[in-house]
Amino acid sequence: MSYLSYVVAAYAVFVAVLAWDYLAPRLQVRALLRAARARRARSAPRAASGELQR
Amino acid sequence: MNPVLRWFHQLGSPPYFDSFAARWSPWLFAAAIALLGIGAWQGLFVVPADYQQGDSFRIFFVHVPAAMLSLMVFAAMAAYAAIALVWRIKLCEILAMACAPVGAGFTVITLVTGSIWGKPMWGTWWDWDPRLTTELILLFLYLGVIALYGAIDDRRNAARAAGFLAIVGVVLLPIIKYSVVWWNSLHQGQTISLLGESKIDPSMVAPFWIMYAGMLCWFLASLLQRARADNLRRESGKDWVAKLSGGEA
Amino acid sequence: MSLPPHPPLLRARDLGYSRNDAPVFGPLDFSLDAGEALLVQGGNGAGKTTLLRVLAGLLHAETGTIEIEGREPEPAQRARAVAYLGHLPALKADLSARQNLDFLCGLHGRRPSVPIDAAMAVVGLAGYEDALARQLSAGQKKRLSLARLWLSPAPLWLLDEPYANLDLEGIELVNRMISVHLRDGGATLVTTHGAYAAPPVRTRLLELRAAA
Amino acid sequence: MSLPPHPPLLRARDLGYSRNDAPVFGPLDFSLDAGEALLVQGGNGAGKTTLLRVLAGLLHAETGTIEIEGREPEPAQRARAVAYLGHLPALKADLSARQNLDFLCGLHGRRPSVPIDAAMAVVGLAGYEDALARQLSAGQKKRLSLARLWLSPAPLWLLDEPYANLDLEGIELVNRMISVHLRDGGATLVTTHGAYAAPPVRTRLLELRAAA
Amino acid sequence: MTSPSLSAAARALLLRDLRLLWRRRGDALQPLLFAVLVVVLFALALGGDRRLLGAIAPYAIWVAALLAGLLALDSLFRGDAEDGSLEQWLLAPVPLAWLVAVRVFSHWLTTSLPLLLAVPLLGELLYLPRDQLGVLLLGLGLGTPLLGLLGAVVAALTVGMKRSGILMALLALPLYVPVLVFGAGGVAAAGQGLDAGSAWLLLGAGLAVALVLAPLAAAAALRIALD
Amino acid sequence: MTSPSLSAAARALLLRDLRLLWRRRGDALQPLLFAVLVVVLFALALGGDRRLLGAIAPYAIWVAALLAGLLALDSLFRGDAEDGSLEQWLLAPVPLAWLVAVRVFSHWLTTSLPLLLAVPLLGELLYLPRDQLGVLLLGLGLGTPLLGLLGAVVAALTVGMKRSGILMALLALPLYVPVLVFGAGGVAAAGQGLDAGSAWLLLGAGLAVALVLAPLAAAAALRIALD
Ligand code: HEM
Ligand SMILES: Nc1ncnc2c1ncn2[C@@H]1O[C@H](COP(=O)(O)OP(=O)(O)OP(=O)(O)O)[C@@H](O)[C@H]1O
Ligand SMILES: Nc1ncnc2c1ncn2[C@@H]1O[C@H](COP(=O)(O)OP(=O)(O)OP(=O)(O)O)[C@@H](O)[C@H]1O
Ligand SMILES: [Mg+2]
Ligand SMILES: [Mg+2]
Repeated sequence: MSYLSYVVAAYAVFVAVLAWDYLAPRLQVRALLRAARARRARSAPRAASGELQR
Repeated sequence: MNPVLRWFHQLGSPPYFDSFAARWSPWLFAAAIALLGIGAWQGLFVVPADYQQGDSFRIFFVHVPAAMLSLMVFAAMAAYAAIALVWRIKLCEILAMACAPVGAGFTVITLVTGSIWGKPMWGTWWDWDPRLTTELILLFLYLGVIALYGAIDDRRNAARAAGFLAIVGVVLLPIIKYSVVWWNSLHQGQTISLLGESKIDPSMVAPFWIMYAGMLCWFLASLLQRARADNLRRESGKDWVAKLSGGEA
Repeated sequence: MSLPPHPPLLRARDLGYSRNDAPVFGPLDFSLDAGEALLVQGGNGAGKTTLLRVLAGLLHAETGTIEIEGREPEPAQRARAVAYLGHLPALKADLSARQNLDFLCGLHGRRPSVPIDAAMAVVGLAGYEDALARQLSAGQKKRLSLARLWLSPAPLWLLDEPYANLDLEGIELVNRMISVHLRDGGATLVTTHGAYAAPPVRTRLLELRAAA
Repeated sequence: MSLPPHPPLLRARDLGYSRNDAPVFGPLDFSLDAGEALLVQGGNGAGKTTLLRVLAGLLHAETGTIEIEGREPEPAQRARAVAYLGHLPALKADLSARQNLDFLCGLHGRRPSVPIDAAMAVVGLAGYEDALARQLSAGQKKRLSLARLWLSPAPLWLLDEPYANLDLEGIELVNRMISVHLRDGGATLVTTHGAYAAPPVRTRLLELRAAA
Repeated sequence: MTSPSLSAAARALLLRDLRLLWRRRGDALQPLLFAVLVVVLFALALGGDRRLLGAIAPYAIWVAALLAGLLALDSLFRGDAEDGSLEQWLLAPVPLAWLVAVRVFSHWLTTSLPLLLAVPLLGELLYLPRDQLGVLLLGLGLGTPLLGLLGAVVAALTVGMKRSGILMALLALPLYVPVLVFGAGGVAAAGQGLDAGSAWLLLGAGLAVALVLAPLAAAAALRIALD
Repeated sequence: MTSPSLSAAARALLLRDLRLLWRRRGDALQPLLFAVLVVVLFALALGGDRRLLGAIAPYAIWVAALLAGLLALDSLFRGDAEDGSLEQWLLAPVPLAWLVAVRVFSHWLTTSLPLLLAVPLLGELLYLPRDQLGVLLLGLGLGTPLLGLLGAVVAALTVGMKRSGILMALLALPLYVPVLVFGAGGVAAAGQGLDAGSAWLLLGAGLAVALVLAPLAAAAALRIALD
């Protein structure tokens, strides 16, 4: 009986989970830094509106 | 001040921790990948086939270290959480919560590789056996901690509530560990031991411990990386984050 | 007999509401023209909230009729004519301030002339666009509801204690919003206890007294 | 050095609170003697509610200490000294007004000198003893909470926007209650926006400003 | 355009629900996790008796899906009622039934669909015979939207009450019973090699009718409940 | 006396809960009715196969009781949190753990006790062998208070959130599993004529420990959740 497919499947699962574990927080960090940059760009002073207009 | 204490104190400052984690986690990942590569190569190609289980026992080298880590990470999470609850140290809250997804990952690996191994050995993917069941419950606990942490919006309160749950959940660890001893079980009994004589073939011992060390490094590396992400999220309004984002753009 | 050229925006005839057969407010007759404000006053428990909910169509009047622009309205017509600000803010705690307005405008339609961010600036929430609604204080939530009102195309505003929880500057803001709205041909009902300054506009008064 | 004969009823040193690491109110220092009222003023979102919750012990201060009668209190001591009136009324909708007061007095203790029905008469709810709490209007609920306060034996009242939703007569009532309470040796913190008349008693002022 | 069209209102509502979902991603998995837990509980209570488990597997999965749907029902209108959004729906210039239909759809998408995707795993855990998986999935695919639509009527009726969890379950279950009987009956018939077509036809017909009538009924019930 | 004694506070709380119960009599029966419906659903789904039903009867009843308890858990602190009563508990001069213990007791009295009384009926519906009824009742009598106490910790942790229904289920079930395993295991052992004493001993010991620790843990969790 060949066990090859079982062994390959087990190691593949192992690699897949580790890959997720590596990538997920990296993507989070990237997104957070991007958001911080966007916020900094946005926080330029705004013109205060005086009289109500619509 | 004691230099170790001072270093620990410094580590508690968010910007310092960020740079610390950013510096060290790549090295730890590199070490982990190297160790895991060597261990897997030895386990897959160097060690001779088992006389009983044939080649299927090569799953052993991922299954058992991952199972051991799934328990250890939970213990670490509870320890960090206890420190965080008692002394209100923010870094420990972050570290405790960073443990949860990593530990859940190892638990998934344990469950899936175990199932895959079970098919040829026991003739079934799954059985409601004490060890398997308790390990599944461990996964649910990990998910519960993650969900609870996500469900409360004040990050500190969320960490304290989820950490509390982790501490309550520690009761499960000895039950998983000794389930094979207390109940009669389909699953293998204790075979590996750190100090005494292990009951496995000597040729398997070295790759096993290499894999174990590799996974340990992986855990530390991933812990730092996840803690860094959480740290950044908590501090996202701060100046240093804005500076950092500008610098890395 | 010829119809008057401009029927009043809102007219209540003989309007009464009872809860479990006990009258909450007696039969009322009043009308409201474009450009007018109606101040609904009365002590605690006089029935102000109940009256506004009846006018909005959330409760069914026991007796009498409500006319909008001279006709008894279909629900959809009434919806187009009325904007209601009640005790509950209708905000999703987990969405940001801007996303909340997005949704409410999708539901009620909006004035094409006013961008959402401009409305937020008007009510003094500039800079809070991305804050989650749950993170706003009591007064900030009220201001967000005011922004929704500002975006709404409905001519008739029904405001239940719009001043509660607002600071002095906020009270001033409500008064300015009402003035502009009336100048543009709208009308509004405002419930108040009389503890606050009323808006400086053409105002009628409706005294409610707890039905015995 | 000898201790002062009467330590203040409440003293905050260096008190600060942060949410998600952003300061809500800065380090504050103030003290409050028996017979005094402290008016906490500030615009929407300045942190008034948060301050009161910290003082009541519902939130944990980030920095600084709180002393009551000269000592940092145990939770049970603090509970005996403090009565808190927040945005939420703590009323069970399905119990009658009197049953609600019954329970709250069982929980917090009460002044033996005041019968429950007398307290309800004081706040103008005579006749509503058997009405269910869900049937009360916004202002009537507020009055019921005031009756609980009136029954409480605690010397220190923490009142978060006690005037909101009350009519003119109700505002007057709150001021009278505060005057009597202070005359009897109590003290109180009141948050307000400055739109209402403050109570005619010895008053200090604490301005809060939204932390940048 | 000042007054919104049907499609604009639907788009706004769907967008809002998806944003809320994204904000609380974990919630989307919770009905699924609950179903998994019910299945696990069953397996545990039966102590791993394989034969028995395999025999009751399709029924246990149906019951689990039904209970998960029942629990999720509370979130269909409850949140919107508590924060006053529902008042604004009633005051919107689009028909309430249309908003209800859109809401039921987005609710199905975010609560039942993940569960359907996980049915193969649940089957494995309960030793479901492999050849029954297809029929089970077909039945659930027709049944869960039907359950959602029927549930919407009940959820609408109870929306005015606080803490209605169990009352809602009580009102909904009688409506759910026919769906369960045909769904489980279809699987049973297929398991015995009989023709299950009529069960699926009935479920399909029920779904078609409910698609038209349930939003109208739920809208009427909402108006009554909020009066 | 101005400051209340422990017993005065407990009496006030119990009285309040009983009054509320009386005001909404129907609610007391709802967990029971829910359990009945789960049992009926099961009987329906299995199409009245007597042999199969009798075999799974005690387990189905355990699962039904557990799910009913889980659903009722939401009402343990939720109502008090939403209307601000819980804030007042925290500000009361009696220990929070004591109030929690009293509340758990009154909750058990009003939700689990009716269910226990109805177990004979449920057993009949599922063709439970008569001789297993005694052990089943014993197990449930020890198990339901334990479930309530464990559930209180989880309910306390999730009290700060809106709509926590399913999250609570997810958190509570891992804690419930041991109770279920020993409870159902005891019945199974008795059914096979073995000695079930050790299962009952373990449940009893768990109950004793939980009686002391769970209110303390729940009080700590409440403080964390409301912070
Ligand atoms: C889904 C199925 C399985 C699960 C959840 C599972 C889980 C576990 C756990 C939790 C451990 C404990 C690690 C520790 O003591 O720290 C473990 C160890 C072990 N497992 Fe599994 N396992 C599964 C299937 C299998 C199968 C099929 C085999 C082999 C035929 C196997 C062989 C082993 C061995 C040899 C150990 C090491 C025992 C020791 O030295 O303590 N497992 N497993
Ligand atoms: N759901 C209800 N069931 C029975 N009676 C009610 C209900 N809601 C309000 N009431 C009663 O109806 C009367 C009018 O209530 P309403 O809320 O309209 O008063 P209000 O004028 O808005 O008072 P406030 O200024 O205090 O808000 C009150 O006496 C109140 O007790
Ligand atoms: N749960 C929360 N999470 C995050 N931020 C919050 C939360 N609650 C309040 N805030 C923020 O904290 C600040 C202070 O809020 P607080 O409720 O104390 O204000 P306040 O002075 O009572 O205002 P108001 O007069 O409007 O009631 C506000 O800017 C508000 O946006
Ligand atoms: Mg009112
Ligand atoms: Mg406030």
